[in-house]
Order: sequence, then structure tokens, then C-alpha cells
Amino acid sequence: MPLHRPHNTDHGWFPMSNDFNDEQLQFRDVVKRFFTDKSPVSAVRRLMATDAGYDPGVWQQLSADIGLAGAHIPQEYGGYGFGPVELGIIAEEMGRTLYCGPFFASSVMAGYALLEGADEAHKHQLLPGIADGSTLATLVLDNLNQVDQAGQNLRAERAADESSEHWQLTGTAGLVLDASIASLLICVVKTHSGLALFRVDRDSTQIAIEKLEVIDTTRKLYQVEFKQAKAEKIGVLDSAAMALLWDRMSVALAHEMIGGAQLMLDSTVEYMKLRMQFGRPIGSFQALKHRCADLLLELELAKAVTRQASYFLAVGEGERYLPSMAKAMASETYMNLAKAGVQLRGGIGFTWENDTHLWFKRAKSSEVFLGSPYLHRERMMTMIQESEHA
Amino acid sequence: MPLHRPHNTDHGWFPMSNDFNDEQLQFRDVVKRFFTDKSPVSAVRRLMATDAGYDPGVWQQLSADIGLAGAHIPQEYGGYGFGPVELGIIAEEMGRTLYCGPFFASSVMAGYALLEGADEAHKHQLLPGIADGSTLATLVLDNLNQVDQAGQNLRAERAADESSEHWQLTGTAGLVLDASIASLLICVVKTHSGLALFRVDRDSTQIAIEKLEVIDTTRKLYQVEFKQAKAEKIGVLDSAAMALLWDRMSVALAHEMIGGAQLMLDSTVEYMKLRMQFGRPIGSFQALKHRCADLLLELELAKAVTRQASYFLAVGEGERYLPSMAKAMASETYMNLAKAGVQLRGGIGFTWENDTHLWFKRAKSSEVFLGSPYLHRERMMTMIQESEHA
Amino acid sequence: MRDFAEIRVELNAWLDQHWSPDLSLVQWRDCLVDGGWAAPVWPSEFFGRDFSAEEDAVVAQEFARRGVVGAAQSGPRRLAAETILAHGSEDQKRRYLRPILTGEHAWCQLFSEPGSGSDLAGSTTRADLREGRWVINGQKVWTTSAHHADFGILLARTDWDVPKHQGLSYFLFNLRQPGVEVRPLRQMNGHASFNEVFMTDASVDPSDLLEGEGHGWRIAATTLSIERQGFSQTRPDGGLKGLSELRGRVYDEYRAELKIAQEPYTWYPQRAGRVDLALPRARQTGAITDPAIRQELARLLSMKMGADLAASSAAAQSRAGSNRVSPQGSIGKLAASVIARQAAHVHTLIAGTDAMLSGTESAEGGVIAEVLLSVPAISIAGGTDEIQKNIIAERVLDMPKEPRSDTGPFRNIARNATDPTN
Amino acid sequence: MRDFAEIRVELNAWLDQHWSPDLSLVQWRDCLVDGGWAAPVWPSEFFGRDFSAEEDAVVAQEFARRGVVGAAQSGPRRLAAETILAHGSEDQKRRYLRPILTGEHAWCQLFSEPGSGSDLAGSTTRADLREGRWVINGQKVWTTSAHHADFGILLARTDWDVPKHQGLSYFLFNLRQPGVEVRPLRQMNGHASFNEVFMTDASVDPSDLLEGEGHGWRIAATTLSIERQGFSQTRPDGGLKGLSELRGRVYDEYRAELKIAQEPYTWYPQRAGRVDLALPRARQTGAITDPAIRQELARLLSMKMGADLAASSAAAQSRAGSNRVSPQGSIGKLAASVIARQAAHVHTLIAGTDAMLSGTESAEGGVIAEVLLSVPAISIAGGTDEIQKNIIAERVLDMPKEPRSDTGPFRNIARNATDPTN
Repeated sequence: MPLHRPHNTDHGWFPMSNDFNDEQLQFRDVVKRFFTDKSPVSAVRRLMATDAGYDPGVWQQLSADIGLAGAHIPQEYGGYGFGPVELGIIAEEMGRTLYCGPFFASSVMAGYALLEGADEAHKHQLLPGIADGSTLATLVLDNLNQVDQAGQNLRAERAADESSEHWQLTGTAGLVLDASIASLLICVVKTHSGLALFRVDRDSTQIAIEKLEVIDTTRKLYQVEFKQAKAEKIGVLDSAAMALLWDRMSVALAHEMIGGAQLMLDSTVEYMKLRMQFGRPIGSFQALKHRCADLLLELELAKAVTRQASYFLAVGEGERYLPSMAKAMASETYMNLAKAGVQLRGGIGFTWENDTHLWFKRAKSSEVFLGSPYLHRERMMTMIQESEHA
Repeated sequence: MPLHRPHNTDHGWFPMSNDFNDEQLQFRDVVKRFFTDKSPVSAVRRLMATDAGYDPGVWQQLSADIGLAGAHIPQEYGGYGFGPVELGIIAEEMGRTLYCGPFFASSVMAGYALLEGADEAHKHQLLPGIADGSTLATLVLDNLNQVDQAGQNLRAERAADESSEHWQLTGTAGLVLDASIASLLICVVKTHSGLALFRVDRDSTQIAIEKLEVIDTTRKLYQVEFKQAKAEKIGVLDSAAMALLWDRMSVALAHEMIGGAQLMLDSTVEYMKLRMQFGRPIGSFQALKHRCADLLLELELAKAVTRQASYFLAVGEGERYLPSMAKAMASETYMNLAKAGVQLRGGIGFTWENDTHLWFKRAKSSEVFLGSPYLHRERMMTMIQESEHA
Repeated sequence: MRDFAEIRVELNAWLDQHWSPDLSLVQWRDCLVDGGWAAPVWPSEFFGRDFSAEEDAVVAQEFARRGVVGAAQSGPRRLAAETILAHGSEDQKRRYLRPILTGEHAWCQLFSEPGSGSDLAGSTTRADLREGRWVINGQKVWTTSAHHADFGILLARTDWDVPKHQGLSYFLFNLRQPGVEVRPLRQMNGHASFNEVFMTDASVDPSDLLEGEGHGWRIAATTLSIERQGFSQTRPDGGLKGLSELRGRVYDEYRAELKIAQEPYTWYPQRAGRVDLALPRARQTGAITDPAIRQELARLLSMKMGADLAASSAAAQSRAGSNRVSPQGSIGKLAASVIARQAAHVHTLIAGTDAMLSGTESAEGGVIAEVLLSVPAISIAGGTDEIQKNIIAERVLDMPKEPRSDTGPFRNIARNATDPTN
Repeated sequence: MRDFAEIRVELNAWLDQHWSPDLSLVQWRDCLVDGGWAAPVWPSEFFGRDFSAEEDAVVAQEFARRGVVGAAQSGPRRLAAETILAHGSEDQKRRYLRPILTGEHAWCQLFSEPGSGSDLAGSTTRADLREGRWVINGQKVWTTSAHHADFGILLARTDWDVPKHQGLSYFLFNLRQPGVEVRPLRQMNGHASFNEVFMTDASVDPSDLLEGEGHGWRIAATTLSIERQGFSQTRPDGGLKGLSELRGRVYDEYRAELKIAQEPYTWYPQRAGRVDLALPRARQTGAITDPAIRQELARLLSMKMGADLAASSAAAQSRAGSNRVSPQGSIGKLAASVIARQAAHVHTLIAGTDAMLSGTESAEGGVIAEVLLSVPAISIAGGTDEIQKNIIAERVLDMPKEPRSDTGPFRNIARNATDPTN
């Protein structure tokens, strides 16, 4: 087992701080080194042009050799039992390097869905493969625009044999991440008794997968059509579990965005120190300096809230709207930094050859993925009102 | 008659232009000179500390000598028959100099209310006094936060003598402009058959006027309590007339704000050219220059829309949401310029002794007077949707 | 001043005699140049008739009315022509103007460089006089249609020991020679509307230097002012209504010419944010009922209304010959940036999660996605927002300039390490 | 290192013997100074005990626990004391430190001038040596509590022929003399929390010059860094829980002292925007159900949460002795500005037309109106937003400085025409 196991397997934060302890800093160094080595921009550009969109060799190293795929999955299900804080560290480094691979779909989305919704037997059956990276899974969760309407595009009917847990799924789900490489589809479906989790095997002939054209080709999206597809019911998601699943995914994504945003700020400032116009580095022009200072402030605030949101998920203490607050803030700071990354480079920043647009597109896509900032702010206010009435 | 009467007594714009023709430019020069002379900051500071809040001598000159009080009132009612464009010119100059006087309450608000709602006989009876400045009137229009609920705080009951037009008003209206100096109160009241206009004489013993503490002491506001006050019904305001009244007042206020905003920009830029820090005029610092450029842009856009809104009111051509668009834009640009006026002067801009705060307070007050930018944008979108369904 | 009616009579008589849609494009334009109708505003010594702008408009009207193809207009060729007219020698005018009018020569503009974007006068492409010829080394960028161009108007440094603006010279540069490599430059939105041009020991005959050594910046200012007047803009129909329906060889060849000229500009409406689609999209999706989105939509429509009104007022003033300083150029450009960004924001709000998608299956057949990826260009191309704000602050608001760091001999000015010659 | 328990034992024994609420404030503090408990962190030669910060905290704890009044703390007197401790001569320390601790002398800070706000080193108050005394002419501004002050720490120019930072000197200035006029400075929100101080041929004995001519800027940097550490902040209860309930002469006099010290700061919470009132106001008014206002409210709460978390994290790091560069000072100050502006925006949205009103009858008894008129100060006082952004860009992001225009002899630097001496 390559990773140092933390003493506290749930979380490792010292209360009320947004920063990392020594073990977490060590962990971050390992993760940073890995993605810096394994996900250089040249690899991102190569993979974004492929259909699969990932490098199985790197995935093997990531999941088996250093054990990231199961980092946040409890040990009893074959994972390493780290918490949301360490997952945040991983996501930040992936976001920084635009890592292309099935981590978010399989480990984060499908993994958390099983943890929150699957019954114990299916957790034991399915999570170990996800945790060691041998199973690539994804989550079918429609509609991402309004999660309170999740699962309504799919219809589940019991198979002829009423006694079994075998069902048939029908309907079309849009925006399914990495569906073409996933062998296991975890589907959220609205049933008469509420939301339920189903598993469908990717190689079923009763599903049709269509690749979608996307703005950010480092994140592959598919439409999946289910035609009375054979499905197994593996658990239920009550509304608290659904909310928590959404929280967990949103915070992981927020961390990914914080990593990307930090890279945009750092690389843009570095460029501005070197780029000369009018006999001065452009980084010496006051209007541009002030813009960078404003962006730094925005990033620092988003970072503080995002890390606190992980802490909240780890220990369950704090304001329960922190995940949505983090998603909204991280989305906006990433997008603003990406826009500035293009603008402050001038024409070169708008070229394909320059790398800035790769982060810009990831920022644009992440802005709305799992719900726009607007939606998350609205959700946050609803929680504040609910807590008032409670 | 001191004012040159325009050839076209309705309006004088050349279509699709935001600028003035030669006669309007001449008119503006006269008006500008008047307010520059008669409303210096020393006078504003003196008047804002008084209860009456205006200088009767200057009002006499303004209304009788150069005829501004009735500029926009048709000739048949004793006015000069200019249009909204000339009224806009007057309002811009008043806004520029923070003129303190009953013009807005009497000529604009009460004058337009009578024009839109009074029956012919009462127009002939009441408007000439307003037009020549001998009558000071004001408009009682509650609730200014939601004009679709206008008039609901007052109750009108027919006096014992059922056949007459004599009524009794009861209720309390907040935010009545210049009520203490007005001899004539024009009241908008919701009756069972819709909105109606009533007149109440200020010297009635059945009303009680209480001065309100306000942010902007150049604009005196009162709460007026009616206790079965004797009132005469003088007309009705159908919903189209009420909307038009609101439009006309809003556009006049937008012009006033544009004038104030322009003064803020000009005076702030002048200050920045003179003020030295670090061996340079602060106006040479790029971040500050860029802020001024952004503000200029915002002001130019608001000015273009405000002038077009007057043109729309003058000729009835164009998008009918222009008045609300203008009010929202002028409000925001004025407030932004006033904030910048303080900030770019540094500490001195925050002192009482410096004049900037006078415009800041007018901007803050005007921002929400007759409806906040938020409210006017919402109204504008409602009109767009209505026009779509029409 | 000639009578407009006389002009119409003379022109129509001439057209009756010479115009035929069956000619080749070059044949027809040769005839047009010989007849003096290709550029009537130009001086009579050089293919023109000394016409005023109003008279020229009458000619254009008649061409449009009769469906007659005019002289070649598209792309930067008119920038070259007007600059040569203003600054060229007799010999240069004779050699270059005619094939510009006939369309035989396409031109491009070789000004911007990787190392000098906002700071155009910091150009480091070098021109050295060796054995009687100017030898050019350097790289230009953001060159529209260079791969179709025969010639370029080229700004290059001939003196490194004088202040930056004084060491530049202006050349008429033949791109069809060894040592010139033109590469397409792909943008983040997938289009490749521009080129990079690499010059390695390319050469220019001394007779193709405009005016003389060191006058480059002054002449470039002429070119840029012509550009700002919109001379490089091409209307999609090339000025002929229903062009796509017209039959004849000259039309076929004209359509082909226009198609090449317009190809780089297909994404420009998206770059401006497609404000026109905001309301329809809000209605389609139901977003128009959302109070928070309504606010942002109203802001967008307000800014756009303001900018359109201000622009039409400025245009009216300009037509009326008003000499007041018009802040319109830079203000309009800055307004376009602000509006485009707000439009992208509104389109994102409306799209929600669907803003992740692109391609023909996505919103408006991919147009919305192209908006989201093209808007960043509008605040850069043709002078960044930052440069526009400098101009507005200094020229409209009369605010003082910053202290300069680029005075003295160019050789000593700090510049980009990647510049070829340091 | 002493044992904390030992300290407690010794202190309590001493207090049992000396402390009485019936003493006058000065009597008690005289006793406190003599006993060495007024400022235990100070050196033992100067009224202290060479205590560490942790040991000092133990003493403060005991004082608080027993309800014992400590040495005078409030206002800028501690800035003066710490600066004198760091830079004063033996004689200066002997003369000035004791009455600061006893509260007999109140101090103020005479740094800012009408002509030098952001550019503090551009001070033009002059100090000229005439007949053996320094003669002071000039004007200071933004002086908190000058009308209560006996002395001021004064920055003045003694040499006009050296670069600006080198010509300043630092004086301990007696305000109780002819030639000193203190005027209240009213602000736009109606409060008068500051003073202007006019000095006309006022004088300073050479023994009250700190260190020597030309060292003023360096010493001022010490003062400013102490200020940034929060030494000039006073807690409303002066460190004593339930102070208002405590009975005895020493408490009466202490409350009076605190009241004077705190008077200038009553509007500071409003300056920060009163974020705490946003949600309650939104609930009261029903604005919380408005989707567009909810968005703005959520933005406000998000920024505030981020700033609070970042601040507590920075404080934790600072307690943990982390030496990492903390961007907290300027970032926190800038965050406070941004938050206050958004708060004013939200309060205006919630109030609607009622935002025109002020006074006790208006929202929250006039607090909301005071917010709207006070928020503009937060982005100016204590270093403008612009200065904070310069600092963040240069010190946190390590971006290059702008070219300077204020090098060389101060006499030659362009400065404000209103400055007294040009």
C-alpha cells in the first residue's frame, strides 16, 4: 500500500483552519508530483483528441500504484479511508494539471453514489473494483440542471419475475460523464417510492451511447439511451442522501476548480512578469496589477470556503450550505481567472497553440457542471431559510 | 414671455439622435447659466439646512422670469408647451447644480399628474398656477416601492352630500416630497372604480404633516396623515395614464441624475489632474484612469438611453420600456460615479467640508426614488413580455 | 461641383456600352479602370475623377441599382491602396494601384508581431540594406488572409539607434518569394482566421520603400486611421443586393472573391455575443420567467440599447460634419467588449448545464457554444480593452499620461527575450 | 522561563496588598507602575519585567479575573509608547513612558497631511532649527482624538534637498502650546471622529527629536507596523467583563477614559456594512423570498464567510508561528471593502424606496442609513483600496513596481500646489 495512512482515518483537519497538517502536506506533495509528471499539457492535448480520453497506463499507476482511485473510499470497501480533505487535495492537483481520466466519473460520482445509496451487499460487491481502479464506473444522474428533478427522465419497471430485484430501465439521460469507457453504470431513477439506485452493465445491448460534442474535450460527455435495459436495483437514495451526494460531488468539483484557478493565476502572473511592452514588463502596469490583486482576493475567499466545505463534510460540523457556497464561489473565481488568463496574455492567449484555452474551457464547463453558481446560491438560501424554520 | 418658443411645440428632436438641435442648445445655455448663478454650492448648503428648503426669490425668477416651472406644460394650461426633451435639459442642469426647490414636486410630479389624470376643467383651474410658479403643489403617491399598489394606503369616502364631488380622505402616505411648502396636494387614491385623483388643500386642519429624517437633505420628504380630510375628486387615472405618469416622472428624474453624474465625473477628473501623490498627478495612475474610462462608458450609455426615453415620450415612437431602462441606468451610473467621486478624492472626499457628499447623497436618494433600478428592470422585462404576447 | 444627375447620365451611358455579366472579373474591371469608374474619388492622374464622397456615393448607388460589379474592395487591399495614394511615389502608384482595383493583387497587413501587440511601434522585424536590397527578417502575426495575399504592407525596423517611433520604415512587400512562409494560426474557438508570416532573408527592392527610411510610423498612422474608418470591412453581399441570385461569369468570380475575403469573419457575430439571441433563447427555455435572469437580461438589453443609440448619434454627428471630439471609436469598442461579456454571462445563465455542449446538436446549432468561446477575442483584437481605456482616459477625459519607459534609442529599451534581435 | 503559577502567586499577593477600587485612576496606576505590573513585557529598566507575550497574557488574565484596571491602553498612546521604547533615548523613555502608562498623558498620531494621504512619505510639514529649537509649521489631518491629546508623534521634514524618505524626522510634540490649533473634522456621515491640527511656529525642544535628523521614515515604519498589529484598538469593555456594573472610583474614572477613547469608533461597524443585519432585514421585510435579492444576499454571505475563514486561518498560522508570507493584512483590508460595498448594495435592495430615510424612525433606528453613508470610508481609511492592491500585487504576487516619479531631492518633486512650502 503506497500511501501513508493517516492516523485519523476520517479526516485530518485541525478545527477551524483552512490549511493542511503535515501529513496532508506530504500527501499533497506526492499527489502534486504524480500529476505534474503524468499529466503534462502534452498528454492533455493528446488525450483530449482521443475517444477514450485517458491513458490506461497512467490510470493503472494512479489507482493501483499510489492508490488514489480509492483514497476517499472506506477501508471496509477496499479503499484507503481518507476523507473529503484528502480527496480535495487530489482534486486540486487534477484541476491544476487538467488530468484526463475516469477519476471524477468513477471514483467521485459513482463511488459516492454507492456509498450514499447502495445497500451494504452492493457496496461490498462494487466499491472494491472502483477503489482499486479495475472497474470503471459512472453515474447516470439526470437532470443536472435541477437536481430536485433528478431521475425523472428514466423509468424503471420490474421485470416479469416480480420477486427478483431485476428491473428494466427505459429513457434517455444526457450529460453522462465517461460513459464510453465505463463498464458499470450507476443510475439514479425516480420510482414511485422515491429515488433508487440501479446498476446497468455497459455492455448491455439494450443501451445506446452517443458521444456529445462539448466545449471542454478533456471531459467526455455522452447521452445514454436505455431501451428496457436490464437493471439491478442496488439501493435507495432518500432526500438527505441525495443532498449529501450532491454536496460531496460539488465540493470535489470545487476543489478541482480551485486547483485550476490557482494555476491560471500563477501562470498568468508569471507571463506578465516576462512579457515586455512599452519598455516595461506588462506586470508593472497598475491597472493589470490591480486586476490580479482583485482576482487573488476572489480566489482566496473561494479557497477558504471550499476547504471549509471539505472540513464540514469530513466532520459534519458547520453550516450545511458550505458545499453549495463553495461550488458557486469556485465556479466564478475559476471562470474569472480563466477570462483574465486569456485577456492578460493578449492575442497569444486566444490561440489554440497557447495552453490557456484548455483551462478556460475546463472552467466554462465546470462552471455549470453539477449546477451553475446561480443554482447553488439559490440552494444555499433555501437551506438558510429551512434552518430558520427548523 | 422670456423663453424662446420652439417652432415645434411638442418636441424638437431630429429622429434617432441623442443630441440637441441648435435651439435646444441655446435653451440649455440659458438654463445652465441660470442654475450656475442661482444654485451655487453655497446656496445648496444653506437651503438644505432650512426647513423650507428653497429660496422663494430664486423660485420667482425661475418660474416667472425665465418660465421654467411651466416649460413642459401645454400652452392651453398656461405653460410654454415645450416637451420632455426640454424638461430633460432643465432637469439635467438642476441635477448638475443640486438645485433646491419645489420644481420636481410641483411642476413635474403634480403637473404631470394633473395632465395625465385631471379632467379638463381642473386642468384649466389648477395648471396655470403651477405653470407660473404661484401655486406650489405636490403629489401624494403611495407606495413608491410598488407602484402597482399605488393609492392603497388612502381611503376615499364620499361626503354626506352624495351628489357632490366632495370626498373625505383618510390614511397615511409616506415619502411626500416638499409637502410643507405645497399649498396644493394632488393625491392618487385607489377607489372601487380604480385610481382617482383628488385635491386636498394643504391648510386643511384635517391633515398632519411630519417631516422625515432623510439621507439627502436637499430633497425634503414628509409623511402626511389624512384624517377625513376634505377632498375634491378631480379626475381618474386609468392604468395607461398611471404608467405614463410614472414614465414621465422617471425620465425627468433620470435626466436629473445624468446631470449630477456628469458633474461628478467632470469634477472628479479635474481633481485627479491637480492632486499630486508620489510626484505625479493621481490622474496619471493607470488603474485610476481605467476606472474613469469605465465610468465614462457607463455614463454615455445611460445618457443615450435617457435622452432617447425623452424622445420617446415626446413623439411616442420607440420601445415603451425606454423610461424604465433610463431610470435604472441613470440610477446606477450616478451612484457609481458618486462612489468614485468619494473614493478617488481619498479622505478629503469623505469630509463634510468637501462638496462631494452632497451629490453622493442625492445619488443615493435618487437611486431608489420612484423605484429602484431593480424594480425598473423588472418592469422593463414585463413590458417586453407583454409586447411579445400582444 | 458636378450635378448628380449629370453623373448618372454619363455613367449609365458608359455602362450601357461596356457592362456585361459575361466578362471575366478581371476583364470587366480592366475596362472599369480604363473608363475611370473604378475609383472615382481618386485623383484623375490615378484612375479616378476627383469626385467628392457624395458624388462617389451616387456612382455606388447606380452600380448597386444596376447590379454592376465594382472595383475590388475586400480585405486589406484598400488599406494598401489608400496608403499608397497618400504616401507613394508616382512610380509606386503606377505599379500598384491598378492591380488592386482589378483584384489581380490581393494584399495583407504586416504590422503586428508576437513581441509587439499593444505596442505596435515596438516592432522588431528588421530590414537591413545589403548589396542594394532591403533584407527582411522577422515574424508577423494576426495577418488576415495572408495565405491568399500577393503583397503586404510591411512595417520593419531600419534603425535601432534612434527612438522607437523613428526607426521604422514602411515597405511594399512581395509575399511570393522564397524566404516567406505563411502558416495558419488556429484560435481557441477552432477557427483559423489569421496567419503567421515568417520572413527569413526575404528581400525588398529599394523602390518599394514608401517615402524613405524612418517614416514608417507616420505612414502606419495613416493606414490605421483608414482602418478605423472601416475601409477593411466588407459587406457580405459585396454591395449587390441578391448577389447570390445573379447569373453570369463576372458574378461567379465575384462571389468566389467575396467568399475568400469573408471566410475569416464568419465567427465575428459570435465574438460580439449574439445579443440578438438572448431574448429568443430566454423565451424558448422559459428562463425569461426567472427574476434573477430577467435582471441580467435587462442589463444586457440596456447596455446594448445605449451603445446602439450612442453609435447612431455619433454617426449622425459625423454625417453632419460636427467637429466635436467624438469619443465614439474607443468608447464603442469598449462598449462592445462589455456587452459581449454580459451576453456570454446571460447565455450561460440561460443554458445552465447545457452550456457544456457544443456542435450542431447544442443550443442554436452550436452558435451559443461558439459565443462562449469567441467572446474573449473582442476585448483583445483591434486594440485591447486596456489600450482603449488608456485612449479614453487620455484623449476624451484629458487625463495625464503615465511616465514612459521606452524613450531613447530603441536598442536600449527593455523588450521581449523572444524577439529575434536583441 | 518563569513558571506561570509563580507569576500568578506573586501578582495576586501584590494585588491583595495594593489593589483597591476606591483609589483614583492615577493613584492606582502610579502604584501599578511602581510595582512593575503596568507593562510586564517591557524591559525591567523601564517599568517592566522582561516578560514574554505568554507571561504577559497570564498577568492580563489575572487582572481580568479579579476585575483589576490595568495601565492606560486606549488610542494611540501605546503606539507612542512602543515607538519610544524602540527608538527613544534613555532620557526620552524616562520622561514619557510613565505618564503614558498612568494615563496622565494622552497622545495622538500626527502623520497624515492634506497633501500626503496615500503618499505618507511626501509629508511637507516643516521643522526648521532656529535658535536652538525646532520650529514646526504645517497641517496634519485624520488625527483621532487630537482634541484630548497632550502630545503627538509627529513626522516633519527637516531636509528638502535629499530624497523624500531621507528628509523626514520624528518628533515627540507637545500639543499644549501656542501655535497649535486643533479643529474637529466632520465627515459626510455626520460624525466628527477626527481632527485637523494646524501648527504655526510651534516649537519642539531638540531633546524631543527621536534618534536624529533624517530617521523619521524608518521610525514611522515601526509605528505603522505596531498599528497594523492592532495596538491602537481598544475593546469596548477595556478588557473587563461587566465593567459597567463595577462600583468604585477607579472604575468610574476608567469608564470615562474609555468613553472618550471609543467615541470616534461608534460608526465603525456601520462602515463595515453591518453584514449581520442583512439576513434579519431580509426576513423582516420579506425580501428573502425575492430570487434576485437572494442571489445578492448569497454573494454577500459567501464573501463574508470566505473572509472570516481566511482571517481565522491566518490567525491560526500566525499563532502557530508559521513564517510563510501571509497575504492577510492587505487582502483582509481589501476583502472588508468589497464586503462592505456588497452589504450596502444588499441593504439598499432590501430597503427599496425607504433607503431615502435616515434617523431613528428609519430602518434599524437609522443604522441602515448610517451604513449607506459610512461604507465609502472603509476603502479609504488606513490605506486606500488602491494602495492595498499595489501591496498585494507587489508583495504577494511579486509583480514588478511601476517606474517612480518621486526620486531625487524632495525639493524637485512635483507636489500639491496647496502644500505650504514649495
